Amino acid sequence: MLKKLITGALTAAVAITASINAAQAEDELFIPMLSYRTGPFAGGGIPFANGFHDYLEMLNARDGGIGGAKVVLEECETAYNAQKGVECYEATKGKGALVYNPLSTGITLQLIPKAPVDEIPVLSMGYGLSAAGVGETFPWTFTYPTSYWSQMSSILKYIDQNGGLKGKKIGFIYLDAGYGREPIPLLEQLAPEMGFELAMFPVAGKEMQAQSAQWLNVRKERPDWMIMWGWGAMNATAIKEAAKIRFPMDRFIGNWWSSAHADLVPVGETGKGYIGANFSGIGTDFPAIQDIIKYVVEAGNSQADPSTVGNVLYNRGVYNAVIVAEAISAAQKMTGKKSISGADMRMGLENFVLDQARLGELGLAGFTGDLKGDCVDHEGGGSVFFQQWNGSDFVKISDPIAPMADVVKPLLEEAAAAYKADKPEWQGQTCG
Amino acid sequence: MSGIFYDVLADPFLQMWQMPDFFIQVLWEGFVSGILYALIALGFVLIFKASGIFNFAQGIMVVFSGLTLVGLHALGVPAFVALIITLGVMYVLAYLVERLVLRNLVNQPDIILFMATIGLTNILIGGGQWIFGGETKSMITAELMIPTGSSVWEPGGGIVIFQHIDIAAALIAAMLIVGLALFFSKTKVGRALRAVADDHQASLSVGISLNQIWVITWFAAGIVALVAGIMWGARSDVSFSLQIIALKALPVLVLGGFTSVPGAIVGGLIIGIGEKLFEIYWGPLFGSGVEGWFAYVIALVFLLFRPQGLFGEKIIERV
Amino acid sequence: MKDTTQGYVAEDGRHIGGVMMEMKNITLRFGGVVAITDVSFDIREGEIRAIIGPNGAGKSSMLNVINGFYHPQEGEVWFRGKKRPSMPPYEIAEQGIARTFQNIALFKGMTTIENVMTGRQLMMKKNFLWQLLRLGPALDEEVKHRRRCEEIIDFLEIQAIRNTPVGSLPYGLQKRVELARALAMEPKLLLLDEPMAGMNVEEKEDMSRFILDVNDQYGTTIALIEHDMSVVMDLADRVVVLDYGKQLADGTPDEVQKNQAVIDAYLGVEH
Amino acid sequence: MFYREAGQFKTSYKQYMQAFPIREDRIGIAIWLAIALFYVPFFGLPGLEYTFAMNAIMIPVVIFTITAIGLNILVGFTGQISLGTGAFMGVGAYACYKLTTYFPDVNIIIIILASGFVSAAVGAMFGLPSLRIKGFYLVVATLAAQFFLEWCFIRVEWLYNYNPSGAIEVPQREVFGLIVTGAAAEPATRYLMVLGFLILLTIIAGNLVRGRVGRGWMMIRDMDIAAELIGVRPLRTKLSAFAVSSYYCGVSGALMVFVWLGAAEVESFDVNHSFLYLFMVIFGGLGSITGSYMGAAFIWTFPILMKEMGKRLFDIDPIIMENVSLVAIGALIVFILIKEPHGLARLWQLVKQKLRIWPFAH
Amino acid sequence: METGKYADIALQSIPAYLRHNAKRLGDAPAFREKEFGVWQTWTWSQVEKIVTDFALGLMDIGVKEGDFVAIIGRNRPALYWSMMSVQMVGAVPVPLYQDAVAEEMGYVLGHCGARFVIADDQEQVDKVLEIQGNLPDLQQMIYIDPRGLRKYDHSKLHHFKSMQETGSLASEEAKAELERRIAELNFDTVCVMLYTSGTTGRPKGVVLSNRNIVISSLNSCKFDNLTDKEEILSYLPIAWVGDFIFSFGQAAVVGLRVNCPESRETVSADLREIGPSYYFAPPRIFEAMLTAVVLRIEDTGAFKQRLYKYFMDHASKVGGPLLDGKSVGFWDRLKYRLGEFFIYAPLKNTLGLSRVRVGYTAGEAIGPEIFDFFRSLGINLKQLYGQTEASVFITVQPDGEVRSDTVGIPAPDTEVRIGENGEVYYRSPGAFVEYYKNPESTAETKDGEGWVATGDAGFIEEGTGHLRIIDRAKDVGKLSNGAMFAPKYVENKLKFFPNILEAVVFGAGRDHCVAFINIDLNAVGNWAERNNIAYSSYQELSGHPKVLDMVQEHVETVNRSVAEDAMLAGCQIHRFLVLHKELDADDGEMTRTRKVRRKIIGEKFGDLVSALYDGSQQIYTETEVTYEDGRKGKITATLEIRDAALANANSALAAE
Repeated sequence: MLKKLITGALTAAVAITASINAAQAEDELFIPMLSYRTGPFAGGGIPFANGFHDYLEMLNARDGGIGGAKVVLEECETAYNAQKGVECYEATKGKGALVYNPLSTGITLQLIPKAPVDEIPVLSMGYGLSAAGVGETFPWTFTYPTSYWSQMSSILKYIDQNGGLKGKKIGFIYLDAGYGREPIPLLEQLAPEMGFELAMFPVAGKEMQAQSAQWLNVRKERPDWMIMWGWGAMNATAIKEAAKIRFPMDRFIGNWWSSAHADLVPVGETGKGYIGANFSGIGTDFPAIQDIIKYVVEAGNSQADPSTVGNVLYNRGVYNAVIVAEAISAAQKMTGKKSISGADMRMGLENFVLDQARLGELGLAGFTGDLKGDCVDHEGGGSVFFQQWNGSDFVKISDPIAPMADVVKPLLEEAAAAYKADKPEWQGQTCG
Repeated sequence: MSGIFYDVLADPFLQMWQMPDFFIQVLWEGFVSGILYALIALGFVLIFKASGIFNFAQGIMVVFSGLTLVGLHALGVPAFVALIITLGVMYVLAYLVERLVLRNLVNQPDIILFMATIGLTNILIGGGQWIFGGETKSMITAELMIPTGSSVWEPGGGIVIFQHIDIAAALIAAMLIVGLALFFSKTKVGRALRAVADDHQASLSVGISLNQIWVITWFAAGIVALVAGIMWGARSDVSFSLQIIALKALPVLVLGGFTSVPGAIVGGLIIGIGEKLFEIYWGPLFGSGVEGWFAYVIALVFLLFRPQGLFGEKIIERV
Repeated sequence: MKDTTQGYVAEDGRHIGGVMMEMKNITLRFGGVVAITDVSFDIREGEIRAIIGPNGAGKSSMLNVINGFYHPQEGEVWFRGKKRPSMPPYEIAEQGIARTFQNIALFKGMTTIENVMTGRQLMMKKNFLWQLLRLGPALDEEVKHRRRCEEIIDFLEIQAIRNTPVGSLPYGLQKRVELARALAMEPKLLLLDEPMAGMNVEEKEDMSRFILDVNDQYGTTIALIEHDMSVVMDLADRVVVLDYGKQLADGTPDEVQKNQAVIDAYLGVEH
Repeated sequence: MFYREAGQFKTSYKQYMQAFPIREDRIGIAIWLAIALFYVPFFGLPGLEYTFAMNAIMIPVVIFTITAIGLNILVGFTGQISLGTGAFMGVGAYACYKLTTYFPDVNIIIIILASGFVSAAVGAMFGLPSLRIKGFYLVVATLAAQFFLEWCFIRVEWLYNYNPSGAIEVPQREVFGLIVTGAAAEPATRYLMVLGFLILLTIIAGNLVRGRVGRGWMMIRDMDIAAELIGVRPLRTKLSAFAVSSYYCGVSGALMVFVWLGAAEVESFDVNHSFLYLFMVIFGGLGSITGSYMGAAFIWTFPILMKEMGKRLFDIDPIIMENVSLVAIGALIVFILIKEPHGLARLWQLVKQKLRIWPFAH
Repeated sequence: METGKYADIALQSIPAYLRHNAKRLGDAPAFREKEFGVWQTWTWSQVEKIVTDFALGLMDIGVKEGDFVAIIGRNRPALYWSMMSVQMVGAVPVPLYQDAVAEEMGYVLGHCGARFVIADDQEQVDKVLEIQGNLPDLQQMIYIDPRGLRKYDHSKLHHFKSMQETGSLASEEAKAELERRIAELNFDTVCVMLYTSGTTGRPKGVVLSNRNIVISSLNSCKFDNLTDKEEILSYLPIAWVGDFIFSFGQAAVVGLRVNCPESRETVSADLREIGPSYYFAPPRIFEAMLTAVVLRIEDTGAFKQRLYKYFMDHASKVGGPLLDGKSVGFWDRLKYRLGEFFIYAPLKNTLGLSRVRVGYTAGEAIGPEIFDFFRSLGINLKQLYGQTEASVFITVQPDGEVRSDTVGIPAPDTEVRIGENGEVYYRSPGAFVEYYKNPESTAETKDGEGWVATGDAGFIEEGTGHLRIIDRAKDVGKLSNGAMFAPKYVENKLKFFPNILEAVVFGAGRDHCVAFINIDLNAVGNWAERNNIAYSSYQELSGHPKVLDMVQEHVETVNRSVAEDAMLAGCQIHRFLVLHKELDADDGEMTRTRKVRRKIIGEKFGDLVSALYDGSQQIYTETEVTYEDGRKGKITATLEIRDAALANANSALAAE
């Protein structure tokens, strides 16, 4: 028994050695994929990872990669756990990683300081540290297409547009963690400015499936609108509880991590009318998604359940991959090399252009708003649109609503300055 | 100072008085979650009574049984057939646990057995995710003919909403408890189980081996877990994060005593109602979200004054 | 009965001193159950005192009262001329009372020498800081007490098992280690709870010899409870007989053996 | 086989009471130390990519070894089960963060050592109930600590300097001109720093458990009533165990965030981590400092090994391997409890015993 | 302080050397004893102080010059010191065997008229008290260990410690008196009187002078280059001349470090701890060690057994030559190194022989395979030939000339010659003064020119000059056909088989030889277990046909080997039986040093002997035995008698 174990362990050690030391082959684009298909948030992690993976695989299958170089994906399971995230980072960064998509705010926070040291950019798309949108302070971190604060401002704008904000009571139910608490400063600042009243309903991470107390409080407070910053199993539970207290669903808005199929399908009819923010297209009616189905899903190279292709989070994964792919090809063009480095990738991320024309070329016309890489603005200033659950699927109900850049920007800069304050080594950094 | 006294001692009661319908609603919600806590605690008690094992895996058994049921249904198995197969799975689990774990750990200190159940927890989490995937699943409520909908009671202009599913949960829990009580007092096996709690030798005279009794108790705990899994799943989907909520059965046990079935029920209700009241009426003083620890701290305070629980006997130390 | 106010000369010529501990009208109840009813006796300096009685006579409870582990509902315990208040067990240990247990209460995770060293715990005073450095005074203290423990190990002839985990020792040796641990406390009063229970004749003889040697060498006052009367008669200077929590007799072994109540209740029933 | 004990006789108790009375053990330790101090920082682990070996294996293993020693003091040596380890580490980490904020110029090593005291105080406070409650009831008490502290880490914004991300982010700090915290710190520097802490804390733990304090703990563990009758004050003894244990956890928590992770949210201190540390202790061996080393190394590296093994050898999806290693760790825990409740440390001891009497079997 | 060298100044007494050592070696360890878990250590200066104080104490209780002081007990520093103190005050120490029964002790104490006894503990005190009625000369007793003696009448009983204290408070006059007595010690003063147990008759008191002891010790130390760095373990009886020379004579003269075990049960553990560099053991101890090694190896797994066998085979090939400094091929040396790491060194370590620089065995012939086994491991084990009367050394094997079948060349300053009857004679500075109160025996043994008869028969090998011993001279008899009968020689060959514990060969005055065999319960028992042979008692095992078959094979092998030597070919064993009981010193069948008492056995088992000669196939017999507690009982058995095949090849030569 023991002998077998030892032999096994030795073989494994040898294997690790062999694999890690394997020289990076010529003309390959190595992209580590930190995903989480296990743990409490796996429900959201799985479709996103599938979308990301399938788009890049589709490029490999259809176009032979990006700019003639094959994309090599290495998936590493983080279980949404910061410690495992470090392990994944260390396991992959030596292999010529171009960019990290940490897919977890906790891991992002750890990678931000490492990025300038290791010269590998971090792309935290729609999560992570909002302040990282300030390119001068965070030259290696990107939060395209937009930040939580921008999103919150767009949501408030939407509410304002649909019945006005002034004098209303806005309830904010959120996951009681860094992620959920992030928009609070913005809300607290805007409440007096825009004249609405604020009520907070924190949901502890481990209590996220027992929210009756929060919703009793909601009933007590009687807010006019509810905004949710939830994740994982919290979302569906919240919608059910809302239905229980007969809170009007069309006054209940979830942010982009709280309005996915994974959240609403379990709720079904009950959630009819629920509104969600989003920045990536829904459905499979895009040529590129069709290509994914054709080249990847049907070829059996996807882990995705075919019925989930085109879902909110799947498409968001696709969008993430699109940004990565566009940045790569931008970098390839600028350097003239097929195979690029992390520093090149940063250049690409600062210079790609993803306008409607380009989206059309990609087969994603109308998939999302314009996005342009920029050295100073790592947030991208992207807008969100709103979608509504009709009982079985999401329907887009608004055009993209631009964020209140004038409000958000100073907040971002303030936060960036605070971040930098106790980091002497960050003082000299700037973009470009 | 008077502000604090007012906030703590007067205002909450004032609120209760002013909004009686809401107060009733809070009590009801507390009652229902108390029932669910009690159900999970009941599983602990069954096993602790029969074998002295503190089964840390009870929480994950709730999740695992729920996942099995939903997973089977997703494969196209009709709901009630799936239910029966799930029961079978829980029996197999009980059997394997007895065979592979308990039998080999006879006469080990309690702490070793406790740690083994933590290991078991890991196995069930990994195995569950492996087989069923990590996504949140919705309970097949309708298929199991569990009523959804709700009824509204409007006492004096107020409004109290009763979810049918909660009523069902309370009823099923009550039936389960009555059933277990009958099982323990009226059947031979049940009596043997009670005997084993008092005296391992005595149980042998009933003609049932200790090993069989372990299988039966673990199976019974599995059934209770399945019921808890269904009810909880129906209220808020089946996901692995339920496992941590299930830990709340621990303070319930502390209150009720590790060996007392009525204790588990009463403890569950005290915790369920207590934490709702505290969260709603006193929680804002702490910035809300106190449910995560309130039950534990209450249990802790309680322990300091009555270490044997509400229904436990006073422990006399002997040397 | 001998005059016991001023001490007396034992049968083997030893001089027994004045009263060390006195139990005055002790009554102990557990809930509704009365374990001891109105028992009074004393223990004198340098004496070997036995408490005997059939099973369930309340001997162990009595020992636990002497030991301070149980607090009697009625009656007083006087120790060295002072009435002893109710106090936690560790304070009683600080007063110089050590004991062994009927169902061996050794520290199973430790070796023999470690177990014996635990007896010195109270005498070791060096503070935490020295302990974590384990230098200077802390080490010297450790060495000093180690030496003393080794002497006790030598005295009880358990050198060969010095480094053996006590859990793996045979019963008789465990009893001896327990005695060693109690001796390491250098007690003024040593309480032995059925020291010879479960032993064969040879082991009993050894244990008797050790008990006498302890009393002889260290002058320790010993109170022991024992179920087997014959053993006690050779060992003890004076014997208290309990039955159903009541005191039947108190006196020298000879006196007790002639006492009709004892013969009826104890010997008559048992033999 | 390697032992040459003939002639190694002891003429004083001091010689007997050394940490390693056998010369060959001392040589063995010296070799391990030499490897740890002079090989690993420069070459990592053989066959592994250097920064991976350092950042993903060696540094966390060293840090978790400190945790495991701390937890072992409580669980293994004093017999008090705790599921609050993660939170006590958090106390150390947040304390360290606050202290660096208030005393930015004080040497970070002193700050880390000091933050352990905060953790020790909190630990002792939550240890108070242990006087009255035992066994499983104590599990509930420590869970109360865990959940209450987790809540504090989120809710008391002061703890993370009102940072909107809710996380603590580690400032860069230097010791003797070397950067030791922050992303710019060299892996070797960080590793040597945590190793220094580990060595210091191991020596202290070894000293404590061999002396009066440790004996008191073990007495309480093995038979608390007898211990009390011998004169051990249960409260003082248990609280000292809680305090020392929490000190270790606190220091390791501070190291984990400051030297390893670089930033942390409450999630890094949650109850699942408490389980992980308990596994390390069980697996390595209750009541053994060596075992803490082995347990931490094993529990931390095993899933990594499994994942890599599955991926490279059998092309198994890492997600499956993640679950497989969960199951495997659970099964191994059960297995080791059945076969050798004293863990790897006891196995190691048996091997050592075999080597001592080599070529004989017994 | 000059250490690391042996002293070569010849001082005239042990006390003088003690003083010399205290000056020369001062703080170097002199004695250690394991007590209270650690090796308590005394330096030479501490020892000198203790010895002097105790000597003063002895004077205080009236010890006079020329008094005999008996010393009884196990190996303890205090007893060695007592001997030194006794010598200091001009008295003669008489060490006694601690396991002697009271009456044996009584004879010796009476014979020398001991006025004082220094006893180890309660047990020895009790023995002397038991017989003190018959000892009119006995005046005072001193004990070392006070345990259990507190209540004894102390009018004639003293504690070593308290006497030491008395001594330390002694008056200046007393001190001066002591100095005077020490100054008067010279080479001719009696150093010690040792009683030889002897195979027959009453023990004789061998008087050895300071010259005997000091010169012998000095010479032997020089011979083996022993220095004050050597560690020795004193575990052999203090009354035996070997221990007296090693732990007392040599120790004092050179400054060896004497280590005394904690108790008799812990000797082997203590041996392992100390790891002596100079080690003496009689053959039976080496034999026991080898047996234990073989048995313990059999308990190991297949791999270790193979490894062991592989390397031991290699060792038996090159180990000896390497030790003798002969040239060995590179690969063989390399392989030996490997073996050293895997097997030899760990083995020596577990046996406690890792550090042995010089090892001796003597007293009896050692089995060649036992001897070679230890030498092949790289242990410098040698043989010597000696006796009490010679202060041990007669012949010694020098390094590089070591063989199992000789006992070496004459020791320094020793002359050896062979008498006409084959008996070995020697003349040396160690040769004893006289047998106390026994001029007759003295005259029989030692002639006017100083030649001493050893009582052993032997011859000096041509070419090498090594002495070979055949047997006790008086045991070497003649068969009825006139051929040489050397039973010991044959017995030893038989005993070299691990399965055979003892053998007794008869044949003097008969036409052929027969033998009694004692099996070794350990070895044969193990063998039986492996071969699934069930047995419930020693008797049953010894009578088992398969055991008999095995023994027969051994006997026949011996016959072949005996037949090779023309002179001894007649000693082949024709018939044998396996005894149903172990020969035992308690039954008088052996000496305390475990030497067979042939005559007594022959008488006691007369029925068996005659059966061996009358051709019967089996015999029923009853035997009286003494149990451990002293009770006597009878055992009965029917023994099978076997015929052994004879090798005839060379016997014709003998007949010529």
